[in-house]
Amino acid sequence: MLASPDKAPVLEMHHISKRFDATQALDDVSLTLYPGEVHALLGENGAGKSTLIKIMTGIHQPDAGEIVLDGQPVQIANAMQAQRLGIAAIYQEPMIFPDLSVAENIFIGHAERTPFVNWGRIVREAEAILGRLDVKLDVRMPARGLTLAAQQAVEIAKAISLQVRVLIMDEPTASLSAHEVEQLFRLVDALRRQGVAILFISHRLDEVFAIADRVTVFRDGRWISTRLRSEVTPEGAIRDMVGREIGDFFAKTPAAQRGESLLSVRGLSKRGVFSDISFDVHRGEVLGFAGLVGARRTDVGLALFGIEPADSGEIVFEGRPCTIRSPEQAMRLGIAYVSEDRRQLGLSLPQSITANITLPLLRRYAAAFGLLDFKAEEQTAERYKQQLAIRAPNVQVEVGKLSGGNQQKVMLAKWLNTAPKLLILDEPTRGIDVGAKAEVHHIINALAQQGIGIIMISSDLPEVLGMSDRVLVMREGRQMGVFDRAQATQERIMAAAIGGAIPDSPAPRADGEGMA
Amino acid sequence: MFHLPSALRRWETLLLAILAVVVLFNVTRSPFYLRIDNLVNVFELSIEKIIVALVMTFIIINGEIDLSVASVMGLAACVVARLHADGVAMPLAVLVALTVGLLCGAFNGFWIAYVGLPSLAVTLAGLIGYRGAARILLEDKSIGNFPEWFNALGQRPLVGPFPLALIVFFVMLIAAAIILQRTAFGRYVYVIGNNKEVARYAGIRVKQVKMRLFMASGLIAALAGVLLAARLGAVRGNTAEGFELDIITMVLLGGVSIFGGSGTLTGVALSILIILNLRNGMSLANITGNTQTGVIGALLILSVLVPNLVGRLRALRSRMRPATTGPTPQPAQEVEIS
Amino acid sequence: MKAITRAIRPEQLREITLAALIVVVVLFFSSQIQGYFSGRTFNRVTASVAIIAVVAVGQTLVVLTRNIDLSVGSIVGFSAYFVGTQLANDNTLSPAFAIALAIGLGALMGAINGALVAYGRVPAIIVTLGTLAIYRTILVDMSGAKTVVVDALPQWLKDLPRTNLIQIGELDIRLMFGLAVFVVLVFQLVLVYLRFGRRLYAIGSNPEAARNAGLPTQRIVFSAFVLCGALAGLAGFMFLARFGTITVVAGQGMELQSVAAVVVGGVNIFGGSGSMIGAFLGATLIDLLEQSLIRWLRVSEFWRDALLGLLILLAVASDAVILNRLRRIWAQDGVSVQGKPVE
Amino acid sequence: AAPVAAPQAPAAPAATEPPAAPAATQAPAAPSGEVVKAEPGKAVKMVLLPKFLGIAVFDQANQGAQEAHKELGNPEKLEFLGPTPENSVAGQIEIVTTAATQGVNAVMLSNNAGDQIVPAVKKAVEAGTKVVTWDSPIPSAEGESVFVAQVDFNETGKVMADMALSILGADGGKFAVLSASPDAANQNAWIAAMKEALKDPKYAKLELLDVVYGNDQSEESYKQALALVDKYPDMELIMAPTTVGIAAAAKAMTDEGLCDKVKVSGLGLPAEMVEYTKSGCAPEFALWSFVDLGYLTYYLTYLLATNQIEAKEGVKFKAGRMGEYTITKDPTREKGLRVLMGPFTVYNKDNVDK
Ligand SMILES: Nc1ncnc2c1ncn2[C@@H]1O[C@H](COP(=O)(O)OP(=O)(O)OP(=O)(O)O)[C@@H](O)[C@H]1O
Ligand SMILES: Nc1ncnc2c1ncn2[C@@H]1O[C@H](COP(=O)(O)OP(=O)(O)OP(=O)(O)O)[C@@H](O)[C@H]1O
Ligand SMILES: [Mg+2]
Ligand SMILES: [Mg+2]
Repeated sequence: MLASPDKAPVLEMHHISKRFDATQALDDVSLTLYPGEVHALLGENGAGKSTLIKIMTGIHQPDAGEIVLDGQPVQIANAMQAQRLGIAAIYQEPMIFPDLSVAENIFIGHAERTPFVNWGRIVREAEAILGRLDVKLDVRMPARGLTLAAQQAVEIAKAISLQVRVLIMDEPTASLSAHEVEQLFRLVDALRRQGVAILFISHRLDEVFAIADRVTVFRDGRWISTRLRSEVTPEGAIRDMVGREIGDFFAKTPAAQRGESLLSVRGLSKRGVFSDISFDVHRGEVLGFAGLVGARRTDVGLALFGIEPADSGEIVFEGRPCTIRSPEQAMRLGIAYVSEDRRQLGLSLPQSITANITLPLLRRYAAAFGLLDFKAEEQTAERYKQQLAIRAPNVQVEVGKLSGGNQQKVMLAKWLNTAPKLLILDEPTRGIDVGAKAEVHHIINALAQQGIGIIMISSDLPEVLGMSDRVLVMREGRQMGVFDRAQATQERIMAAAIGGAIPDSPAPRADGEGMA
Repeated sequence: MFHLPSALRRWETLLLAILAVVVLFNVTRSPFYLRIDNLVNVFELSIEKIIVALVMTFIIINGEIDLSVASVMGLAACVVARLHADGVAMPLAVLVALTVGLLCGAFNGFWIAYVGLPSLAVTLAGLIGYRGAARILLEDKSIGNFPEWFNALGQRPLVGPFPLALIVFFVMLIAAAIILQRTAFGRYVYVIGNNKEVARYAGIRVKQVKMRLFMASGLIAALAGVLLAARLGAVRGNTAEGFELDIITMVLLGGVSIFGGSGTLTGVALSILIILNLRNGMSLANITGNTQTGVIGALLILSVLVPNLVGRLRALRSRMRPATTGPTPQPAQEVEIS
Repeated sequence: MKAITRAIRPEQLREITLAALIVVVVLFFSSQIQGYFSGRTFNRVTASVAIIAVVAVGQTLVVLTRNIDLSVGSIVGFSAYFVGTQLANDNTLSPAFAIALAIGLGALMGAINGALVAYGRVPAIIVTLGTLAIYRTILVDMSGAKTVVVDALPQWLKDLPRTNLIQIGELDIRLMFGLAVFVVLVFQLVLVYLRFGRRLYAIGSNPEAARNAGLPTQRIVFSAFVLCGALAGLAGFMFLARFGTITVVAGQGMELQSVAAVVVGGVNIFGGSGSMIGAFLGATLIDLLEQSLIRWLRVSEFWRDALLGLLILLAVASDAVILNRLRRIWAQDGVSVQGKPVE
Repeated sequence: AAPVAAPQAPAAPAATEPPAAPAATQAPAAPSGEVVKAEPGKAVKMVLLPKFLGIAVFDQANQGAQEAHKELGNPEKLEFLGPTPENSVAGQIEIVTTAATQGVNAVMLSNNAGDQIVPAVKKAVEAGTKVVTWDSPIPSAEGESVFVAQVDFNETGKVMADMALSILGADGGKFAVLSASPDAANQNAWIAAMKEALKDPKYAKLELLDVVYGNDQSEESYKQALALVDKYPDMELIMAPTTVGIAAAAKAMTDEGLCDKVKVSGLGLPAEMVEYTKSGCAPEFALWSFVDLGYLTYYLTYLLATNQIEAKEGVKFKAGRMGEYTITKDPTREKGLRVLMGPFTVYNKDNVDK
């Protein structure tokens, strides 16, 4: 193997294989973790990363192979045992307890000696941990209704509150913005110095290169390479992951020409949630929404889609004033909303890819006597499977059995299929790999070219900057400004999002609408 | 094709096997079992329950429950009887009874779909309340003496040896299977049962679907109640009391998850066949009363437990195998030693 | 206002809404029924709610974990009958032994349910629908249709239902009611202050997350069923003491009664939220309605059930509506909390 | 009444019978007036069907029937089959239907399904099964051969009124009835008969306040009894014509220390009532012997099923140890025939524990 830190490895995975029905998720892979290292694991969607992790924490049992902890072979039968062995994980899909308070969510799994709950301590410590992450949450509120990012923060707090030797993070940053990511990395760094071994999975390569000591790449369930960070380049890593070269990302073709206004929002407010939001989306334009976790961007999206209608304000769509009170009504207007939370809100997990993709338009697939035309449905699903490179044996597979990224693609397909006039994307590339991300960006561009208006809510700042014609920045439910592409720099947007002074832009020409 | 999750398909195979055993047992144990009148009886004695079980399947797949069905059956029967006793023409009485059923369903549906109350609470109140309404109508009386043609509907064969209710059941079974598996509405029922929010985010009118289901449930329960009145030829305040548990049992044994989102009508149809034939077989073997319900209870548990245990055993064994023959070094050494 | 909204959560107000509903019901019937507002009404309701309250506590434990126990009625009947027979055969058996026997028997039946649900992975509704019938069948077969008669029971048991714990003016606090309240309070404390209690909520709230978080979910669910069975066994003993004449149908229908109490008491039937106090108040509300309607001269015997159904529905609905309003107020206040770092 | 032709004898006994010629052809139904003594040893399949299983009185009836079964040396088995209490109506219908399918010769039914049992009973009769009711008849009498009445239903009403008078004293008082379920045919008939009896000036001082239902459940009956006390402060007696109700009411009065004010009476099992009769809470109540009822029912049914007698008014027969009985018109049901067992035993502290 590779040159390694002088210490003995904590955890070794030898020749692990795992098969689900038709899918060989892992095929004879090996991985070694040393104390005090951050080990990044890269791979395309469905490469088997999450599966490996679930084997490490006892959720899945390997078909073959061996796990060695401190030189001793171990069987990890369940999560409880993994925790006792000092292994904890932040899973790709946050799994919170909606009825428990945030504080309890963090401490419920802790094994303690007394059978009693010390409420005062739990609240204090939860606040302290979230404080270190710089996440502001009322830890006594039930976790129900937290946005995905907030859930992710809770998951992170839960994992680091455990005194562990091996900490696994499966895409912890997927819905965090740059600010929270910075805080998280500070914590990771502290843990690394304490000698914790950290396995870090992300599709954001810049993050990987910022934090990892070593990088392992999987492809199609097989081990491809393990290298020191100094020996890897982003291009090299991508080549390992994909098996070929990939061109540029964020290839924004500037809006051909700004069409007429498609959606015009003035003074949109919802009591206790957001207030006084005003912006325009033109045909063929991509309007980015930036902000920190909890900036209420999602809530604006939900209001426009009629899930949680706003209390006051004007919405003009295609020149006609309208109130949107239900998703169904929004869909009739030609609005589509791709939720950030695919598992809870976006997909019917036990059903097939086909059933999920055709769901919003199902009535269109009804033929004679209202009977569904299964063939037509399947054709649609096949088309998107090809176009978005959804990795699945066939389109009848249950969506719940797909890898996270592939689920995200199915959800995108579901809404693309409705051929909307206005597409609201909430964290559209959450958890999808570089290749697919490029593909999604390509699709967004193409849709814009066709004259579709797009609102893109994203915590991935480079993505927002790269894709948007203009960027609206929100903070705590208020609109901090709208920046033209030319003026939107990372520093200025971050400053607006955090609420600091906005540095001068190279061409100090504020956009007409924002900055109220 | 709309594919079933593989676990479910396995479930139906199991049910089929159980059914085969039950039938085989009956055939060998009783010379009367295969007689055509007995086979008709197998269905006829529970026909109203199994009609309602079809709608209940939809409701449970949708993630809800309707405990009030038996009370609605009773109420509809009482409405028919009361009106008949008061001199109203029978067809009109039946129409009114069906309307009452529809209204009961709409009432349940309103609180569940639009106010958002848990269906268990609402229909539990309905279970008590609609039964109460039936009691108000008949008090301590028993009303019968229906016109001959009406009684004949329930008691005399209509086509071949089959009475009307049995024909209604088969027509409804086919219709229900088509609606559930082949129409958009059926797909919505599943999606909402899986995750109501996902359905709402996809623009499905969740409230409307739920409302329709409960209205259908009320209507069909009322129809079943009327058929029951025709079969029994007399109605009392407690007609159909306690049927809800039998109906729900049939649906659950059919593999429908109580949490919603999964299950098929094939499964429910098989489970109906199992329960009815088992009942009949036991009756023919002079096993009645609590023992009968006890055996069905045990079957209910075993039919889930045994496949679970077998599955776990198999999983355990397949995990052992690679450990002894896999590429890990220890077993190789063992081979050398031996 | 904000001070209030920060200090308590709307869910914690649920009990207060229920209590308010009870007050409304009492006030209404006071205006309708002569001599209603008296110690006697209190005594009637407390004496009759005691048994179902104990069953509802057990049911709540199970429901919190997203399960259900429909066999409680059969367990109540079984333990009442079995303990009754033992006491009738041997009048010298000690009270402690009788109670322990009832609880132990209940726990055993609960353990069977729990093992099938937690370790056999059979859905709770299927298991307990089955054991509902099976326990009753065993009872019927065992009994040979004999009835436990009051005459054969020891004197201490016959005296039990009329024993007062304390008497405040007209109000009798009966020993059995005291026992029920004690059980409710103990388990309320368990739910709030014991890790076991919190874990019940966690499992019901998100079973998959509970497994991933390394909680011993199987053991906890199993324990919930054992406790539920044990409490049903205790209720069986109380049933025996109160009714004396025990036939094989004893306790029948208690499964639905306890589920009704739990649901009206605001325990989420899909697990994760609710409280013992709530379930207790739910049981009380239903019993109060029932008894008041029986005494209300204006409604005939035959109107009672129809009204009872309607009133239960209204109780659940007004509870839900009030709670929703509260939640909205909280949500709107919540925004001011946000932004500022919390301490 | 159902016209049952004599020669239409069931095949089963003929086939299983010893060389002696089948009963049907050998002994045509006796002419009325002559007391028929049962000829033993004939094979007839019979089912005793109670309202439901698990209740003492029905088991006592079964004892009596088994006793008669042994006496008569019927080589077939006497089946005691019943539904569960919560599924009584559907269960009874199912058992009657299945019995007909199996070619059972006679069903002895304590009907709990009212007239809803009629279609099933008629089908059974068509298939050659005799249906005799006991304890609780088929209200319309359709399909039923004869009803074996434990006591005269009108007399039950009078007995209850008498007990009320004897407990409340000559100056009378107010009382209420705690019945089983609103659907119980026999209870309803008794209550109706009692109301009728109360019209007699002898009972002028008795006032019936209310009829409530405890559904034969201890819990509910107990609650209802107490509610009656609260509802009618000047009520002095609860009359419960059901064994479950009377015991629950007596227990409730005892527990609440109300025995001095409110007495309990009705129909009860001595074993369940000893305590309360001795304490003076339930000074008087009545019942008949269910063992005898089962015994008598068996004799009658055996005779009918073997065609030794016909179900006709005026037919006389001897029922073993119980002596002679006559089939008469049922005064409480227009088309019905009955055999009256009687009499009541009224229990008080002198005879309750014997
Ligand atoms: N429970 C399951 N049942 C069947 N197939 C599964 C299951 N879980 C995962 N798979 C399959 O195993 C393969 C590997 O999935 P895994 O989740 O490990 O991918 P991943 O590398 O984490 O991808 P992503 O980056 O999209 O999260 C996928 O093809 C997936 O469809
Ligand atoms: N202090 C808090 N306490 C509890 N919940 C909070 C708090 N702050 C925010 N939340 C939750 O987080 C959500 C933040 O709003 P919203 O989802 O619109 O923001 P967002 O900018 O999309 O954030 P995200 O990046 O998290 O998706 C709210 O719906 C709320 O439920
Ligand atoms: Mg993954
Ligand atoms: Mg968001």
